[in-house]
Amino acid sequence: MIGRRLLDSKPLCGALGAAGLFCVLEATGRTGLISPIVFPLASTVLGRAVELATDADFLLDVVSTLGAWALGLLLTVVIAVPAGFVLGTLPRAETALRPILEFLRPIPSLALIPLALALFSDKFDMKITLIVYAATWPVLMNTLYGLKDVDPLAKETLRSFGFGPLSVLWRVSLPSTAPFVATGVRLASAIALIVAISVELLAGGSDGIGVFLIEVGGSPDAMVYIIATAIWAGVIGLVSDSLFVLAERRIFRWHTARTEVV
Amino acid sequence: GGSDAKTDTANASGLEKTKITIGALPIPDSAALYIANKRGFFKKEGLTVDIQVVQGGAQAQQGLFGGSLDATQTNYVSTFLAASAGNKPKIISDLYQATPNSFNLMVAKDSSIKSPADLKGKKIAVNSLRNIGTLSVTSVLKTHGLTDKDVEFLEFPFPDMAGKLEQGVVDAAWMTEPHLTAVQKNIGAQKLADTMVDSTADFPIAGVIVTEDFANKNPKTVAAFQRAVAEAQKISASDRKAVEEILPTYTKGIDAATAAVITLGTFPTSLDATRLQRVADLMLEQGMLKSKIEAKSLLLGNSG
Amino acid sequence: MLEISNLTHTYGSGPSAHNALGGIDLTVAEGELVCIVGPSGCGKSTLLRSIAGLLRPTGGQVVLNGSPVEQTPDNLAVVFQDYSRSLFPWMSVADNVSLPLRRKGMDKKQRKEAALEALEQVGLEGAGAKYPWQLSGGMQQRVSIARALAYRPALLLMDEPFGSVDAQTREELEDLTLRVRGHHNMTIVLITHDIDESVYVGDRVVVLSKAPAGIVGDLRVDLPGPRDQITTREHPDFVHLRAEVGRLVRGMRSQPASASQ
Amino acid sequence: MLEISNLTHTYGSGPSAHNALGGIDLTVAEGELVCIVGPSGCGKSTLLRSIAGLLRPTGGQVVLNGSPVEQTPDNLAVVFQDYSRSLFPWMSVADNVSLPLRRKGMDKKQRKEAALEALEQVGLEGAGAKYPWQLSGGMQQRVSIARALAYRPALLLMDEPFGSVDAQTREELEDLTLRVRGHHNMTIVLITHDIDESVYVGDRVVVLSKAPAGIVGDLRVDLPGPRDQITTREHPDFVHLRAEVGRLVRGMRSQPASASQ
Amino acid sequence: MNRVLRAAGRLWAVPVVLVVWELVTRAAEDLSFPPPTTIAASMYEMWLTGPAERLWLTEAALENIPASVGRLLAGWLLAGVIGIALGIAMGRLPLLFRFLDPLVQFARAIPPPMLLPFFMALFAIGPRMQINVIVFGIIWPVLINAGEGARLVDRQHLDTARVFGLSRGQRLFQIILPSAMPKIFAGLRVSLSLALILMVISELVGSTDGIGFQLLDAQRSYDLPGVWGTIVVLGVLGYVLNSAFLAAERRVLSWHRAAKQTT
Ligand SMILES: Nc1ncnc2c1ncn2[C@@H]1O[C@H](COP(=O)(O)OP(=O)(O)OP(=O)(O)O)[C@@H](O)[C@H]1O
Ligand SMILES: Nc1ncnc2c1ncn2[C@@H]1O[C@H](COP(=O)(O)OP(=O)(O)OP(=O)(O)O)[C@@H](O)[C@H]1O
Ligand SMILES: O=[N+]([O-])[O-]
Ligand SMILES: [Mg+2]
Ligand SMILES: [Mg+2]
Repeated sequence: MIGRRLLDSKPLCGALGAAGLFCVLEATGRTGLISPIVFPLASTVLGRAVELATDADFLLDVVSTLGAWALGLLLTVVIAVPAGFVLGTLPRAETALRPILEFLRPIPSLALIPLALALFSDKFDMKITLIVYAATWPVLMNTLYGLKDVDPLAKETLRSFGFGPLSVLWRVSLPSTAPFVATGVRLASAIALIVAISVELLAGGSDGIGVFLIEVGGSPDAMVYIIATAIWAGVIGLVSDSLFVLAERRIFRWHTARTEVV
Repeated sequence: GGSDAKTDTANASGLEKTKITIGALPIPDSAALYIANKRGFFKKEGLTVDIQVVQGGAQAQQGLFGGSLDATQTNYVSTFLAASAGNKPKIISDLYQATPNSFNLMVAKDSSIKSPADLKGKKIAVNSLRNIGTLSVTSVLKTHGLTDKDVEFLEFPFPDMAGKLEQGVVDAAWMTEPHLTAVQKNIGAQKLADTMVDSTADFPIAGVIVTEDFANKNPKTVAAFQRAVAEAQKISASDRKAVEEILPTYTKGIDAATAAVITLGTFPTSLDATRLQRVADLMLEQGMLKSKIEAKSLLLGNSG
Repeated sequence: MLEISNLTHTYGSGPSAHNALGGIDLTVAEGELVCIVGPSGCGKSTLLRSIAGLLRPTGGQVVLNGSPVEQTPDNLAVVFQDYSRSLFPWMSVADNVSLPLRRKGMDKKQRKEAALEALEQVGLEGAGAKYPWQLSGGMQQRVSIARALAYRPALLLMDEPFGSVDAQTREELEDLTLRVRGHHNMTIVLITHDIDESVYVGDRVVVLSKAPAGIVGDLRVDLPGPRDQITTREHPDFVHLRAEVGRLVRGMRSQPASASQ
Repeated sequence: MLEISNLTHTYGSGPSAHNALGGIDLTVAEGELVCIVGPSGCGKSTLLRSIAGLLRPTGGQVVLNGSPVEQTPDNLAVVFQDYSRSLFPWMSVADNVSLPLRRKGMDKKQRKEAALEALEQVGLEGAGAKYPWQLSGGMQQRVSIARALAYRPALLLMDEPFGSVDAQTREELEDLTLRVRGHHNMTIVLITHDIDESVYVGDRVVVLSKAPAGIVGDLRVDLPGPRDQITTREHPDFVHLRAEVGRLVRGMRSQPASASQ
Repeated sequence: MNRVLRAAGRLWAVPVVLVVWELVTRAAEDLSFPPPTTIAASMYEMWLTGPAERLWLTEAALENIPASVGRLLAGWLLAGVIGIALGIAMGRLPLLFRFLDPLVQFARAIPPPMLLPFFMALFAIGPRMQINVIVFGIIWPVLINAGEGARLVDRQHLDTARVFGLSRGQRLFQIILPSAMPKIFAGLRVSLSLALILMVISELVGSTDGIGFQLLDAQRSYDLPGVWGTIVVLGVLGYVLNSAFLAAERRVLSWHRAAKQTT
């Protein structure tokens, strides 16, 4: 009975899952299934991760990366959501721009770094640009698919009261697409973090998690550092996602109340 | 960024630009830059130098030609490649030069490969394709009657190479310090060959470059920078302790104990066209360059 | 006010095409309340959607106040048959009702008052703060009626508006419709399956035939005095008319093309 | 067959909680057809969902064939009030109807035949290949009735199943329901707003009061012979019962707790 | 004929962009930004100067492009299958969700390049490692979208399914999957273009063939038209894949498009 109650707690379940994974990884290292030279022991990595938490340089780097991440994500939403609405509601704009978008979309942001390095004199601007570039796609796609999912009768209702296309967009399409958009933003948030770190790593700079990775990259045990850093990246992702979900629950109660698993 | 702040020309020393952003790799090669910064040699010349960490020479060069860096540390192979692609780099300071056993080809503990001649058909890890690693390994292969077509080069970061050797993913790895020391200690790897011998003996490795445009517009700034680096190079060249001290401050990976035992290259105190020409010539010989490049044309000044 | 001439509509194309409207001619005068009855699936909703400009008919035209309906005309309200999908789940009931009032240039307070008043009229006092999905089917239907009435349109289209409520509420809503119509001189087109209802609320009852829908009957309802649930329904004219409509609806079902007025 | 004892249900909690069912006691015998009438929003759908095991009531219990309903019981079919949302838009009409028949161990051909037969029974021959959103409201409702009837459940729950069809189709569907019930000995609980209908099809009519719903009347309908749309409705007992139910529904609206049988 | 004209009409923006690009880059004379014609020449050189009997494809084209595309498709299909299965399971099983969701949110925030060592440790190098990197990098949009889609099925649909006693399998395949399909497709589409990115990333370390390898090689040789050319190939590849995807989606989601259409 108490066991059941405990299993209702998400943090606890998550912790159990993480502990299980840790044990499996540690065991593969200890039993020699994977040599610790090839991939470090889980305990070594965890120890290093804890050390990093007290490393002032590292913390400054984290703050710097998070700053770029937040700004990039904000800009992404500001750009991608309206763009999605324009493309989703103006078929002409969509057909005209589709070839270019579909061509740009798969170009890896990381492959663009060399070109971006040549284009931007400021590393921060470049980082933000690449984040926005990469994070835009999931938000845009989810917005477009969300728009297709709007109940036509809801739109007709508003139209029948004489509201114009813009009002229909604002009062029906937007709210009913919002849960799709939110999922897109959640996807984009992780991608933004990944791009921020990768750009720092590939383009260098004076601070950021990626620059920290360069600094430790010369070390023979760089892999321990890298994986410990990856753990922090994961933790940041986990925390930010939880916050997103919390916000979604509040904002989209109308949506979940009608649908969610009981 | 580097292109901001066209600072007043009316400052004391008459420098065109007093603030410089320079790219540097967290490896022993750049020790002098950090020493110059720490000991105030730049400041003495009226310069404020912002050292940006970069991951590799190629990216640093893109930053340089793109304008986000005023100057950067880079290896010479990359520099000549960039020049042959039509870029206009100017080498303004020499930083690092190979010594015996500073860049070795390593094999696993119980490897059956006993001589470079055994490498036929094998896989060799280098940190960057088409660069010093492939150049120097190819020259070693040549002396043993093989060519670069006889082996397969794979690109891996230095820290990963130990694992690749252990896993058997590669048969040999071209490594430098501090990884050489670590790989011997951790997995008992064996030295197969020193790659800095014969045509690559005392091979020039790395220096500082700016764009031609920058050099033309800022001659006094460049001269001031050269003086400060030369002063730091002198210290590095003569005082190993100074290098050992500075290393842990900018590379998270090399602690004091490691710094004390690793094999370091030398820190040349002058910029010499004849020495650098060896790099270009070897590249031409191995087909990395399509046509001859005069190293002299890339040099700026002869102070060092 | 409303002139429909030779209106046809075909859904889809090719072999699976369905001809829903087969040339409808109908004129509705200002202030009139016309009831439309007809068998299930004959094309009543299709006709209504054409009038509302939500569907571009494949032939003929709808003229409202002299100008052809291309887009949704101004000053129109619709109570949809599928009422639950026409309420916005992300808004409270009161917000759902007051939303269209923005077009009337009312300020926030006025809108809120008008919404609450309309909700009260349909028997939903106190439900304003709830969300549509917290209401029963009949309550949702009444919200959508309240929304349309609060809007006070010049032309009101209602597609089976009273289908999901109990008998007494239904009578109250019928009377409410008549009252509001009288106060604000609305023109109303109301689709219903209840023949009694069509005669009770209508000034005219239009009977549609099976698909493709055509008009098989157009009866003027001339009942004396203001309508009253008890006396009107007992009136001999009422009984007669209701039988007449019933005969038309049934009659034309058995021998499709032959029945006519 | 079905025993409901002291069933209560409250939606939500805190100040906005809504007490929908206020202690319902009801027993339905096997093969019986019980009609439930009551004002809009009183809790009829809530009661139905509790019987179907779709809602966990906050108090009391529902016992079906001796075992308490925890999950959805076997061999049950429901015609939902919100029929349009209970059809799957990604399936053809025939697939919608035949989908549940897999459980009956029918093979593909049998399922298809059964589906087409049921569709024909509700007057939808030829609509099998269409998609639900290509049908009119009344047609969709009939699809959902066809689905339930084709399934031949032991217990059939219908929530205002005939609300969206014309009068004649409605009568046909009423008779169809009676016929199927007779052939397959189904137990049926049918919610309706039409008092005549409740008396015409029901063996019993249960009248619910306004929220929280309680039973204010439970009338046995003892009409002679097989039901017939003309003769039954003319029978004096029918007229009497219908008035009685009407009085209960209305009566208890004005003085809630006092009315009782 | 008409269709050709219509297609041409739809593509009008492409030549406009190309011409502007050509003019701007010719004027700027920046080595980093070669004009499209130079890029095209370099692409021709790289891929289309082979012998006629091989359709003029060069060895590089025959070696790198099929290898890359094969791994990309394998990774995408695998990620699709696993992502949909796991996502739906997590969407429908609260207990599983509670256990796995934190790990999922954790894992998807880790930059895939940082996990290369991990995959190399597990699979050494080669196609298996590369496919695994692709799967790890692109599974998240499918998984998250499938999970949301499965979690948020219209309750009326599920109630109906439950009432008619549909088996678990039927509920899954007939109700939950179709309901979640629009979201799943949104996820699959994002994943498809991410797959291209991950394909490149997985070919940057320890690889000997592939488009990513060719990109690296061009970078290492300071061959900027080559770098651009490879990027253009990535774009073209992405465009082709996306068009094929949309065609498939149109078939699968036809009900959805029609049901959600207004006049
Ligand atoms: N999800 C919900 N949350 C909160 N309240 C609800 C919810 N569903 C229903 N209710 C409330 O419960 C009451 C009974 O609802 P129910 O749907 O059972 O009524 P009903 O008798 O079926 O009415 P109708 O004849 O209009 O369909 C209503 O007052 C409604 O507001
Ligand atoms: N989107 C559509 N695609 C194809 N056919 C359609 C579509 N909508 C309606 N139809 C067909 O058009 C006919 C008329 O539909 P309509 O909804 O107008 O009927 P109705 O008279 O309102 O019926 P009900 O009383 O059942 O609501 C029906 O036979 C229906 O199958
Ligand atoms: O994002 N949601 O669909 O809740
Ligand atoms: Mg209709
Ligand atoms: Mg109900």
